Amino acid sequence: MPEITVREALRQAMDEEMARDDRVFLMGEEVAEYNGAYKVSQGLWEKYGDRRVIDTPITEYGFTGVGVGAAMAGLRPIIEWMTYNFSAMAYDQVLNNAAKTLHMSGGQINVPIVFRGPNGPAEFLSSQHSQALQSIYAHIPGLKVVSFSTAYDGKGLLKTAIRDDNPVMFLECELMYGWKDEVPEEEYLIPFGKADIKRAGKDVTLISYSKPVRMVLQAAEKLAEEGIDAEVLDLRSIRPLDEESIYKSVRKTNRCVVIDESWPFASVGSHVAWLVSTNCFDDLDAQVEFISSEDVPMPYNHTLELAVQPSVEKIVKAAKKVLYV
Amino acid sequence: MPEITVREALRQAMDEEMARDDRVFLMGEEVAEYNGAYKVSQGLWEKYGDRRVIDTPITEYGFTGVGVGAAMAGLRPIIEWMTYNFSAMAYDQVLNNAAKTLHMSGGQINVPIVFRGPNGPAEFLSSQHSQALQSIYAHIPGLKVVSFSTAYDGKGLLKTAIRDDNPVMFLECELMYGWKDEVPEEEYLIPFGKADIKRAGKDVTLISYSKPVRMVLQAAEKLAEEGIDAEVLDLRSIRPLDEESIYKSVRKTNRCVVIDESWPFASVGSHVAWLVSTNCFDDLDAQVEFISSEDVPMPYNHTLELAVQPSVEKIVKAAKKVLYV
Amino acid sequence: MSKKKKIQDYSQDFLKKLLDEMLLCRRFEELTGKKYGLREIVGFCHLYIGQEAVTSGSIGALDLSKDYVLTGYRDHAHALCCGSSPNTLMAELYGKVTGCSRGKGGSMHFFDAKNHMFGGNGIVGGQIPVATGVAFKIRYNKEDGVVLCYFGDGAIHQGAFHESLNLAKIWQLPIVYICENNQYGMGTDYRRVSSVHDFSIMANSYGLTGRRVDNGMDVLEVYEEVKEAVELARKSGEATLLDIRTYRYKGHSMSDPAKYRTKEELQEFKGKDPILTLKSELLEAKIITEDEFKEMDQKCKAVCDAAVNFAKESAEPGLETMYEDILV
Amino acid sequence: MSKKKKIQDYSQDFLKKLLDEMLLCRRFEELTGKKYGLREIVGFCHLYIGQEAVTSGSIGALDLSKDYVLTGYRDHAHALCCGSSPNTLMAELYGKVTGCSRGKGGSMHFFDAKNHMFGGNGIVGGQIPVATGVAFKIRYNKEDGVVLCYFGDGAIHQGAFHESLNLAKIWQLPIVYICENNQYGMGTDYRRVSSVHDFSIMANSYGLTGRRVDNGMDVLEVYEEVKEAVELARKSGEATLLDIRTYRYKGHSMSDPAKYRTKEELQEFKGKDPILTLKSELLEAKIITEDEFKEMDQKCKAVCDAAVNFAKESAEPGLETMYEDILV
Ligand SMILES: Cc1ncc(C[n+]2csc(CCOP(=O)(O)OP(=O)(O)O)c2C)c(N)n1
Ligand SMILES: Cc1ncc(C[n+]2csc(CCOP(=O)(O)OP(=O)(O)O)c2C)c(N)n1
Ligand SMILES: [Mg+2]
Ligand SMILES: [Mg+2]
Repeated sequence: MPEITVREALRQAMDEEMARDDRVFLMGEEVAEYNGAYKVSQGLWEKYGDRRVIDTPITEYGFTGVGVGAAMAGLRPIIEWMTYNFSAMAYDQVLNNAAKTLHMSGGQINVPIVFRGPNGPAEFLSSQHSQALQSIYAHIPGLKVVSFSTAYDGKGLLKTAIRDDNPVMFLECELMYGWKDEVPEEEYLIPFGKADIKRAGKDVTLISYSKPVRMVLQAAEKLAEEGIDAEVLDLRSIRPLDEESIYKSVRKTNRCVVIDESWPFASVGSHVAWLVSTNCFDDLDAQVEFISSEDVPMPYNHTLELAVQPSVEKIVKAAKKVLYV
Repeated sequence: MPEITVREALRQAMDEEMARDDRVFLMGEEVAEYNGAYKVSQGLWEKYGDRRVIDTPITEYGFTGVGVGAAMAGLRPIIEWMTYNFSAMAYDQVLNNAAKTLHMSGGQINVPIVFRGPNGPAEFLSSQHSQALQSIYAHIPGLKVVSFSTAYDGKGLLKTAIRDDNPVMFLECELMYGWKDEVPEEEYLIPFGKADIKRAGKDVTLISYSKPVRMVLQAAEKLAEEGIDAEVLDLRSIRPLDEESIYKSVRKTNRCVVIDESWPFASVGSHVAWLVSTNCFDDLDAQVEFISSEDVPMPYNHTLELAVQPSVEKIVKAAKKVLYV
Repeated sequence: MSKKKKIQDYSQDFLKKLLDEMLLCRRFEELTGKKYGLREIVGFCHLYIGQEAVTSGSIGALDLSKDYVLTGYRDHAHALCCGSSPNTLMAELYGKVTGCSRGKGGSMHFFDAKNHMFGGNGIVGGQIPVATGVAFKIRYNKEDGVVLCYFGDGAIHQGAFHESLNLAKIWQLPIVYICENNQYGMGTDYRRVSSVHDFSIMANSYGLTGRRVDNGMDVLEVYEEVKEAVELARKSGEATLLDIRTYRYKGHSMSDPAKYRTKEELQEFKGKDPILTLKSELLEAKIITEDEFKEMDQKCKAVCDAAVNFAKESAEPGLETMYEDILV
Repeated sequence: MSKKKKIQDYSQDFLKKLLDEMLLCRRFEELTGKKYGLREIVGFCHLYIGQEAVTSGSIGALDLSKDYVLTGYRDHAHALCCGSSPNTLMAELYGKVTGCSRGKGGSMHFFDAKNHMFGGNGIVGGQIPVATGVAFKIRYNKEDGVVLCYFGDGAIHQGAFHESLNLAKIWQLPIVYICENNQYGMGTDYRRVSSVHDFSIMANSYGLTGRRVDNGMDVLEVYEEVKEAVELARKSGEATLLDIRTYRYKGHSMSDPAKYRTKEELQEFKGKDPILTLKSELLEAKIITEDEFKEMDQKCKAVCDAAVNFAKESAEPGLETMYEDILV
């Protein structure tokens, strides 16, 4: 199987879905002529032209709302936010229109739209440009929220997102665009609501999603050197959440650490940690540990920037804590 | 002590602070000539005039940003959002400017501002107008987030908020404006970061904040009829959170139910439930239960609307569950 | 300058339809107000009484087999003019499962997808980009339709308006932006919060045509202005901004005593009542008789009474519907 | 029509200060670019090279004891012109604790409260209401100051712009909105995303004066236009919108090869270089000599080299500072 980058995998997903369905189009800042700020849409404008790959002015509120309206009327927009940081400008459109139109119309009008773009810290970007904002979207009923940690998953999940009849928040990461792994040439889809065991183990369950999964796998290797056999669960989709797989794993290992690069308070991570705590109450041999980013805006200085985020060391330490070693 | 309404208590707080400090002003839609959509600012425009009580056009993003700029330059704005639902238009200004300017400027420029308005469901307003949005604000470092459940607390906390040198999200509730309780005539302040035991008890800790506290107290009375002695903890400030008082109570009762009228996922409530679960792991005799609103947009139909929200019955049932009765 | 033609130049059926429709809107809302007073209808409820010429005149210029309507929360007349059944609308106000939005939306969220009425939005200004997106779909699919996007004099200051008009221009979207300038945003006289008092000039910032329609109380004035704008949009994909002057007789919502305006002002506009204006024109031109008008009115009232009966007799949504209509 | 006076009508000190300041900005950023290439400076870094006439000409019209400056992420020159120490700015780029923002902000978040430079904002358009709020404070306190609010040709489409200008008008706020129209928003030619190509006409929507400044490469043209606007704001609290035509020689940020524009276009603007233009005017008017210019340049370079040394020798922020500057 060919190894391709996450960037290429996402591009393929969009390309294939655009070829398959004329209603699918891509809209956002610099997605067309510039080939995307992070080159995820490379070549799509050349292939599909102005009608289907559309550069916008810098008006997140406006073009997000345009996407919602187009979706209500039967198109299937992919809206790229240059980064999720800028989606804060459009939060109202997601909260009050994308997520609620089906409900407010009593089921008459659905909103098949994908919002995508890099989310979470990259490097050296300071506090306005380094935010993992999934929690403020995962909070909202009426949305689906999806992440991935490999090119393979990214492609399969993005295709599913584009075919989904609901609004989907699709979370990418700038630092992952260059990551590579095997992606088959044949078409495949990955269903939402299925977590993936990225490493099987029996001693402790490490739950994560998105970019941190790679770091969690490294931590698992470190733990293996010390004879600790960690299971690494990649949630992939956050809404819907695969609670069954989570509990199954924890009921096997009886120990759990959740790792999330967002801020801790009212986060996806603390929510999952809570779900495990309450639903596996009788199975847990230790409290659930939770590694998030520190509860601070991101500093520019790189030493601080790294210290703020989850790390292999922090994960190893937390795993040992729940194993009482 | 005179009994006054929450509405009057909040008005008094603003009035006293405006009288005390010329830098304090109130800005928002209909706050001046109309005396406030919910009449919280009744009489303030007449007393303080156009300079200090300011009607805005319907431009939440713009006047929220104006508030931030004015605060950066040394004023102490109170920004009223007609309801928190509309604050979604201004989310970027709160996230990226109010909460981050102190950090981005390396401590040079602080932002002493209060954002206030009704939050959470009222009645019959359907899904865009009935949202409890505290979780998307509590997620953000750099903010303080405060709620109250009595006129007494509301007044004391709002005065503290206005004197605070940081951005404070102050959460009110439309249905509470008419509630009454005793408020002294003498000046008092209530510090942030202190939860309040609204009912002492020994069998189970019921943790809540904002409007649901009254319902939780009713549930505690119901439980008392059955011989169960519940302690009711009103968090009041969410950021900073009084973890000490929470754990102290749970370590006494060994049982805990958290009640929050927001959606469940990645919420203040599930975060608190997680904190209790992990920090009181060895003290808990049962899993922590969490009563939130259902994970759905709010329907207009009143029967459904009530069924969506926490209720005395749901709280009683959860308390009994953690008591295994 | 009035674009209105002589009354004889319109088809009689068309004129009668306009009158009938405005009457239906008026009676529907009067009854709504009455039932609200009895607490049979609840929540935020924004009546359109007085503004009927705007919806009837503008939607009268559409072909709803291909055109679309989107508006804010003051949406009863828009749905009625799109042809929604009074029964399902009234049932929605009563929160019944037979309501257009299954009792989930209430007054602010009337939707009728089949009749191309796409809501019913509660966030001031929020519908402007959404409507622009519906126009985007029309252009994308090379269809022939046009979108009417309604918003208030209060909403025009939202950034959403500015962003949308720019997008409509650069992408040549077939849409007409209709500012229903009833002169108050809640309790605020638009002159208190607006830099300019003729919003039509704002179109210049987007290279679009803007027109002020001074007598938005006259349904035929509105019709001609909107027709011209709709034709332009249909033909060339060029948007228009219309600042239509109108007036709401009632308060902003049911809880507003409307103390911020004078009785004289209200009387002045009631003197230009859209229904009475058209009625007297039709009487004068002998297109209808007083008796025919009465009959028309009786029929409208009967339709509304029947709608209330339908609503009252309809079932409440079952508890299980709480989890429906959230995801497809 | 040029408002620029004859060169002899300006004070020599003032002219030299402008030249010196533009040179300092240029050398500072050239060195920044070099150090970026060596990965000593990292992150998003947006150079201002080519646009120096805009900051020097505009901030040259201010009295920073009472006036204020707010801008976006392309903020190096703004801070330098406000009088921030090159040492602390360079240290900020190096992420050091001696940086103006203690190493927390980096290139996009220069702040210098004492010199009334209020950032340094990374969200396109986000600073426009904030700057409007600083002007609100001036009016509230009945002070005499004026705010300069800078943003790009890309930012003008954000709703934030529209909302802010309306507020500035209805509240009579002393502010000058300066669109630094360098003709590209990232890779997008402004004409591709703009309904109108002369943004100054947008002021009409808010009853404000707008002016286009065609030669924004000429520091004295900019100075005169901004001075007039500042005086108007100071005197009458009336805001102005200026669309100042300028050009950035480098890509949008360090990672942008700027393939979306022609070499010829770049050359054309380099031919109007603000520093060379003023230099040759001063040479011609015998206000400076070639040697004096060289000396000035050497001094600017030395200041920038010293700033790099200062930055390199400064300490990194300690880990404990992570929890500082979050709440007061
Ligand atoms: C974003 C937002 N802000 C505030 C409100 C509260 N609100 C509802 S209607 C209204 C007034 C709108 O006035 P206008 O646009 O003139 O429309 P009209 O009611 O006159 O039809 C306000 C402030 C809201 N619903 N949404
Ligand atoms: C709200 C928001 N959207 C997108 C971006 C990404 N971005 C940064 S700069 C830029 C282009 C801005 O162009 P312009 O306003 O012309 O300013 P210039 O860079 O030319 O000075 C974009 C799209 C951002 N920082 N903020
Ligand atoms: Mg109005
Ligand atoms: Mg530009």
